[in-house]
Amino acid sequence: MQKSMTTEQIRALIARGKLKDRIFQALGIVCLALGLLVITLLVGDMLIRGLERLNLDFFTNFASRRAAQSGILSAWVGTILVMFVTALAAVPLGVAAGIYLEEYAKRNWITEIIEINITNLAAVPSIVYGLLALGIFVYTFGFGQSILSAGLTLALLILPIVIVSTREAIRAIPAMIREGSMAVGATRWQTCRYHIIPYAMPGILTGVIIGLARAIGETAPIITIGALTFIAFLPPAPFTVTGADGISAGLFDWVMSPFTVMPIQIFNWTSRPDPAFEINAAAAGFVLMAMVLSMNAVAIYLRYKMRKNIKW
Amino acid sequence: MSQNNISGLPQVSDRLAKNAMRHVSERLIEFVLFAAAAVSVLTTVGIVYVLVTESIHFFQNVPISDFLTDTQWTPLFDDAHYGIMVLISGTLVSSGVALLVAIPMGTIIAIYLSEFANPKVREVAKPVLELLGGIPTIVFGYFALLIVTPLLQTIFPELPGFSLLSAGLVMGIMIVPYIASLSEDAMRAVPMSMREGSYAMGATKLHTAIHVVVPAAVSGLAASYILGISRAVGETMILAVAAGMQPNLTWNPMEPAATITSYIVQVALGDLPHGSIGYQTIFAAGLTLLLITLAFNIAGQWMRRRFREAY
Amino acid sequence: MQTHDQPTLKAEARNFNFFYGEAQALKNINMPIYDKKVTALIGPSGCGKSTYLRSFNRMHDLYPGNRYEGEIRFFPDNTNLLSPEVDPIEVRMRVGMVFQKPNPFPKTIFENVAYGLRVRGENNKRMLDDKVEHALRGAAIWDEVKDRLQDLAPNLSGGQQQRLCIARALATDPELLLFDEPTSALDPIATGAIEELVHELKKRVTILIVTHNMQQAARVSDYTAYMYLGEMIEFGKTDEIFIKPKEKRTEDYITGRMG
Amino acid sequence: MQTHDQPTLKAEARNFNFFYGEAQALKNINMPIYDKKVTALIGPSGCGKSTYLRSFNRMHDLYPGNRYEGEIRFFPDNTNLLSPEVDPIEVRMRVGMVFQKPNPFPKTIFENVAYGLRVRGENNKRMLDDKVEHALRGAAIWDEVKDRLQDLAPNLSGGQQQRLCIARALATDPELLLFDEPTSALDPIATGAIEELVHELKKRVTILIVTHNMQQAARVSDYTAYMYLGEMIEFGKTDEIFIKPKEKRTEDYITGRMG
Amino acid sequence: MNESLHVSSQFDEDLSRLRTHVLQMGGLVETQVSSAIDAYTTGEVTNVKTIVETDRKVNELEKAIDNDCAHIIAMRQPAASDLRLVFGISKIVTDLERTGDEAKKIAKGVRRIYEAGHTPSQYGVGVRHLADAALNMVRQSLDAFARLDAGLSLNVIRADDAVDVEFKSIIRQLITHMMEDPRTITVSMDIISIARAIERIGDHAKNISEQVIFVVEGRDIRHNKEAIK
Amino acid sequence: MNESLHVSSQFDEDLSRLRTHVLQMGGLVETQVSSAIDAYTTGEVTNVKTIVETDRKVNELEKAIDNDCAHIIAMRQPAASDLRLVFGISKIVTDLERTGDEAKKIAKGVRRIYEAGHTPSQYGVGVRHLADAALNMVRQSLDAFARLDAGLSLNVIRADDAVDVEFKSIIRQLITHMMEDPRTITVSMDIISIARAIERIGDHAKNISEQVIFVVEGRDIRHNKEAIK
Amino acid sequence: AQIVKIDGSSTVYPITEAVAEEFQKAKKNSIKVTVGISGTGGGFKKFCRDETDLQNASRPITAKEMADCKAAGVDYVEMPVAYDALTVVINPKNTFLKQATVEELKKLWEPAAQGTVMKWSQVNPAWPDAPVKLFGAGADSGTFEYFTEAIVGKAKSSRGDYTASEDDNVLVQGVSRDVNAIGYFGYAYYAENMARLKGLPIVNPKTGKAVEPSGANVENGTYVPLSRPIFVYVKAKSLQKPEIREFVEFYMKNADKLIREVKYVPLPKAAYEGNIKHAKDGKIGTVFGGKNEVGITVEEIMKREAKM
Repeated sequence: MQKSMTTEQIRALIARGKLKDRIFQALGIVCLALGLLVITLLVGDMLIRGLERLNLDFFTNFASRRAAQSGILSAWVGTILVMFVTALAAVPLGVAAGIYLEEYAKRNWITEIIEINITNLAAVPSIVYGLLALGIFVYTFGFGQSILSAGLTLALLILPIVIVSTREAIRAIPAMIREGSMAVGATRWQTCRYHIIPYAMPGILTGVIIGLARAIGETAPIITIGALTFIAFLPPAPFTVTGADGISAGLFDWVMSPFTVMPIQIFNWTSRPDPAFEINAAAAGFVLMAMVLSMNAVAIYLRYKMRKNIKW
Repeated sequence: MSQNNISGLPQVSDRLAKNAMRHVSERLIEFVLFAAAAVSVLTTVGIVYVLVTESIHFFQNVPISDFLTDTQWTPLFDDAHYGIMVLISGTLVSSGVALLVAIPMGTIIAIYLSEFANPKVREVAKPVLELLGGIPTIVFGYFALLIVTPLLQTIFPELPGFSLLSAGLVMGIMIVPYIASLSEDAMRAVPMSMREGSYAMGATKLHTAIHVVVPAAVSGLAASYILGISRAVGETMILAVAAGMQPNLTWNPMEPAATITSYIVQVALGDLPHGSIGYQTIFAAGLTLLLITLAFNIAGQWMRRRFREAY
Repeated sequence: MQTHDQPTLKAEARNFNFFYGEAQALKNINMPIYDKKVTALIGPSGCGKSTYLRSFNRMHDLYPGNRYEGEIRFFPDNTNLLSPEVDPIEVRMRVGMVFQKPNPFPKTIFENVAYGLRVRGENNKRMLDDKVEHALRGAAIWDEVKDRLQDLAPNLSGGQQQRLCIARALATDPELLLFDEPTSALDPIATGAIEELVHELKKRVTILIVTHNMQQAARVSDYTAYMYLGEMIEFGKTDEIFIKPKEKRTEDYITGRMG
Repeated sequence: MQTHDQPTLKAEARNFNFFYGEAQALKNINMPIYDKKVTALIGPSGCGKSTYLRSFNRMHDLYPGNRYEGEIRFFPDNTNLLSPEVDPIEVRMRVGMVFQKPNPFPKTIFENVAYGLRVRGENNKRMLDDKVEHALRGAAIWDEVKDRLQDLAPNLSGGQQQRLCIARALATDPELLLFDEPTSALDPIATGAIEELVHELKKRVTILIVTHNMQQAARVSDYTAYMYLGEMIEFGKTDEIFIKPKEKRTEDYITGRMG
Repeated sequence: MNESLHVSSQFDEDLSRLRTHVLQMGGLVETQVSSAIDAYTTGEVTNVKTIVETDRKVNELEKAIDNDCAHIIAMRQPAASDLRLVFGISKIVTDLERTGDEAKKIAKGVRRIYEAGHTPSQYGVGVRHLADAALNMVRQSLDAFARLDAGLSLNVIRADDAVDVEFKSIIRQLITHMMEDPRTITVSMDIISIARAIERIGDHAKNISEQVIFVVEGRDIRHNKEAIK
Repeated sequence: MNESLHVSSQFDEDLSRLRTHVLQMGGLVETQVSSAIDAYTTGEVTNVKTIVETDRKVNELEKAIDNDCAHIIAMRQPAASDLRLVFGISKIVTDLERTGDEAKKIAKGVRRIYEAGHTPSQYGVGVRHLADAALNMVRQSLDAFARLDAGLSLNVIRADDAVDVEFKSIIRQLITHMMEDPRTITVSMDIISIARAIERIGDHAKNISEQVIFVVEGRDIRHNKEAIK
Repeated sequence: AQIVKIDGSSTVYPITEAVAEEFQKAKKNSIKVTVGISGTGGGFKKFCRDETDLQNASRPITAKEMADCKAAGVDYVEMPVAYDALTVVINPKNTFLKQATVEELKKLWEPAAQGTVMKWSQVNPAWPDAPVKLFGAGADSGTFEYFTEAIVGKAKSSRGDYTASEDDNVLVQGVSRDVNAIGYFGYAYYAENMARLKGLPIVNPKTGKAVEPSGANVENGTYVPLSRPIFVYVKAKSLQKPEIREFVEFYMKNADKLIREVKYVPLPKAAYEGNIKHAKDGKIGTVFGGKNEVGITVEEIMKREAKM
């Protein structure tokens, strides 16, 4: 080749190649900047518009028909409680399912069905989950428009994410770790308990948090279960006396309580006739973004922290 | 366990025979784990059950042929038409616009981050970009309506206030992080040795990226595109806000139109009497949506199997 | 060079066959394993030597579709390790294994070694301390790690990791120790240390080792078996295999005449 | 045994130093590379032999924080490969490399070999066909793949993949070919084939090979350099290094006396 | 023996070159021996010079072959038959070289005898026969090596006993001669040393044959009368 | 030479056992030679029996050592000094064994002489001196091997020339003797063969020393007069 | 805990929400009130399943819903609570539209107009030859149903090629940005966005006078046919619970003030008193017989109820 090409030709070729490199790099930066610009625009816009509402009262007030007095107390509490239920349901289920599929399942048609099913579930639009939840949780199980219904709905929604990330985390564990454990006489479950689960934890946690971060902003399925609701109270805390009847709440009464969550509150405010509510919506949007951001940050931190301790 | 036996000569039965207790408990654990895995199947069964039972009622009243061939979608009007193609066209056009934005942009960003960018830039840019995915889509909807549409109108004065184009564009922006992030993961999973092999041949970064890294990561890219597609097809709020909700059989992104999801949410919020055919349409539409995403997903799985990574 | 006293049997494969699904991977293998000796399995890739090795601790039971036929007798109790009545977990408690790549758990050095004991329900701190130290000494790594037992095992060097894995296997006093190409991921110096250790270990335990480095088999083993396409072509004392093998196929392999 | 005619220089390291950030990885290396000869680099893990090898095609330029000092002269044009004026891409077009693990691109066999030619802008089908066949023949794999040039390269066996990678490097007629432990991922039989190929290749091209298998260095090379802790301890004809090395450190390494 | 090819063609080349060199050396030595015997009969003193010159070549070949053996061991880690071949060759060359030395001694003895105006055939009639037997042993041992023929080797080993017996009878005969006619002592002494050299050549041929058996069968039959029966 | 330990202690053990065996064999051979010389002087015929019996041990050791050498090459792939040591030893044992054979020949000759009622010292006065010189060469060559001392080896090699010269003069002297007194021919012949054996012992000692130099320095100085100057 | 569960129409929601907020404040949160937005239809579904206590409705209960309630044994008290006025809005920059008649609107919105009536001039030659941009309520909303019935003359009979949204703010955005736009939605949205929109006076078919959309005009009954009453339905069984009774009383007593606050048009005082009385008397059932009626006045309703 070098016989047929002079050094000058080769150098010209290289120069052309490097120019293309630079052009592409510029293109990449532009695209990235565009994406970042949109974020900055959105977040900045929400922050600027919502800034006047971002005070302590905003967090401690219930929703009100008066924009200026309206707060997100019931919304953020509801969001946290719903997320709690979601995590509580999705994590054990998802992790257990992931472990089953990676560690126990035999290659047969049942496993095949479960696997195809999970990949398909991951692609099912969230609004369809809403329809499911309406039929199953709200009516068939009679949970009503409760924290439980919403939590379980979102749990089902993120279940594929948790399962997939669990499986990926498990798959990243070298087979030889598993064999190493079995070779000293551990049972399958001992291997899972002492090794697979702990080592997959960073991956699982990351997946869970990413799932929760997705769930936290979901509006459509919660609307479908009928939770677009004015709520100006908090779910009963366990063992506190609520209401006039003097009966104290049970440990789990709150799960059956009506609730509202952040995206619903935002949706509610954006559809108000009074434009003043748009400020509230912007402020709440910013708070929601901050929640998502901090969850992502926690995920990144956890991943970093726990990966540091695990290597092979 | 057999501590006591070590001194004496071990009996065969003691030392090697099956431990019944352990056997049973292991089986029990396996069953519990299996049950957890089965939940996902139950979910699907539930979804299909809910959608199909309601849809059956619907199709008792509306012939499937009408459903598939009618060119109007006015189930709630006095003169009701049930042409799902209207909603499908809106869904596909908006998704198409979104993907035309998201796939090139996401892929370019992924290549840039994985092959060109300084690691520090990548460390910062990726999580921030992923934040885009965390923005409630209703916010995106207003972004499309209030910012993008007027912007577009300066370029295309013909553009109406609501259009698939602006909703699709914003939806594309929203999907970019998913595609960029997953594609970047897939590209970074390509072993360094593969890149070194290319560089060692005298290839430039771009040549290496396009001719080696991308083909090597193709199944990961396909997966990210599929996820992007299902996100686009399933996206609700942006379209509900910005696309105009006008059941309009059109393939022109410059027009307003309704999509399956926006129709469902519209009905879910509405005053429609339950048990009516109108009410059942949302289940028929939901079923259609499910089938569409299923089709894409199966295509994606086929593609992934076809181009499995082999490094 | 080798001591040629008459050895006693520790295990013996009798008409042993192994199937991956429909495919027969091992064909009618008969072979003794002598007590407190090192037996090496050699042969080209895919000859079934690892498959054979992994039958001794029923590792194949972990994956579906595998099937054993025939017997692997284990002495002195003369149990057939492959019998369905025999619990693979119990087998693995008596037959330790060291893998191709060092595979320490991402835990502390101490916990790595203690793992096998904990799996058996041993939690007495004093007992664990004793056994861990003993195992680490046995694996000739005690001096290097005694002051850092709480460090994470993956921070050790490759050679140290592999010795740690040996200690882990030793901690439960196995009667037979399987080595599956234990040095293929190590550099020559670490390899030398492991080979040296194998030589020490045979005072305590019977060793079966797969290696695709023929010279390694020559260096460490008392007996060598040459396998090819799932068959045991020749078994004999290592010096005989390497200086005057009986079978032409063995000779061809040993002298580098296969291609 | 070796032919001892006076060789000509193909390259030469002169007072070569290499730094990873602050850490000096290679210290003042002076070494000739003779034309159409095989030169082996041996030494314990971490001695810097791979680092040295990868300096010849400026592979270190791909990662930030690396720094060269001194020269690597390339003949007959007497260019300093490390000079900032010299484009690393141009260096890599003249210096081919084969890696530790076979790393075929996920493309067809044909496209793998044609890759370097395409990088140079060659798109003439006839020309590509010719050169690809020639390279595949040169890498002794033509007969095995000639009927399946459109198959995906990753479907080949490990040994075939490595020979394909050699063909890929050969296709662009490099003047110097670097091998970075090319057989460490292969079984003995594939290894033998690669070693045989190296022996054939030196008729066409100068070869620099890193190996951590000393015997391999003995088998394939004309010259051997022993490196230790970033220094070049001894360079000489391979037979001399292996039968009577001058330096005690070389002797200790060669005879397995380092621990 | 193993005739398959090695994966490494260079190894094959090395080994075949080694064997060629040994055969070449064997050929030279055989020539030396037969020339020396011819000279003994014919008195061709020019042959003697050639024999001495050939010895230098033989010496060089010995060193080269030993060098090659060491190289093969260092570079190719031979095992089994390859190892036995290399190892056996390193022993065989020593014996070959010494056979050459003995041939040189014969030649020198012959030269002394002829230069002193004698004809050796006058004195030791059996020497010629002994020499033919020994030469035959050398030839056969080299043949056995070339063909790696253990059976032929055994023949050579067995033949050595006859040579030894014959040698002793020649010595006795010569001693008688000397005692009968002390003037022949000088010549007889030369003839004796020639006969002794011939006997030694037989010994070396036997040694070579023993090594061939080791190469072929891996058995070391030296100092083992049982093994050759 | 390299005194560091190998990573593989077994290799160290193998090598040190090998060297011990060689030294042990050397000790036996040295005893054989000195006993034979003693017998020559004193006529102790019992010694002769011991020498012949010792030879069997020496032969066994030769085979064992060769066996070990082959094992080390097959099992441990020695290189550099290790390789030279093993390779050299395989050559050295051949010479040692043959030295033992020569000692046996001496002993048998001595027995014949004494059994015939002669005292060898009557005839060959120089033989004793020659024998001491040769014995010294054997001792020194073994010393040189034990200490891997190339300098000492060179001394041995140089000493061989003197032994050769002395041997020739002894032969001449004995021939004269025989011619003067043909009755002494039988005894002289035995003495000549003893002297020749001694001369050969010197040759073997020289060969051993050449191998020691190869082991230590990697130089092959055989057939090279220049190298020993 | 004591919870008052309310669900239903998004139109009635602002009123009920305001009541709920004040009620909880007055009760110091000892009684909890939830107000959902499931739409009138969705709300009735729950109401007739015996899941909610009160139902917000922007239209009277339908026959199907009556049957469902009956099947579930749910009895209810019907209470009109306010007027909702639909407002037809145009862009403030629109200079040619001063008023419109029902006929003109019908021409613009009837199904036959779909795809044909695309320009203003096609409706009224006096209007310019500019394209019409239509915005309206989603097809499943009570607003849509009401508008079509009032203008086109047949419920749910409308052209389909207009931008429909459940979120009225979206419509506000649409109309406020397009000079050729015309749209309709609830009065409250207009009231809050008067700066960006212009309310189109509608010619009263009876008087022939153009009447502006305003609280006063609704209240005095001249803004026809686009004003209508909206309702809450209270479950009879729930009325036995003191907290529900308290809530209903609180609702009716504070309705006037709170309804004005959220920009709806309150009913005459008597109507609220009537509602309280009906609650006490347990007057169950509907006065509409399962179908909607356009242009019905509160007086008419009260008259009918008195007859029950």
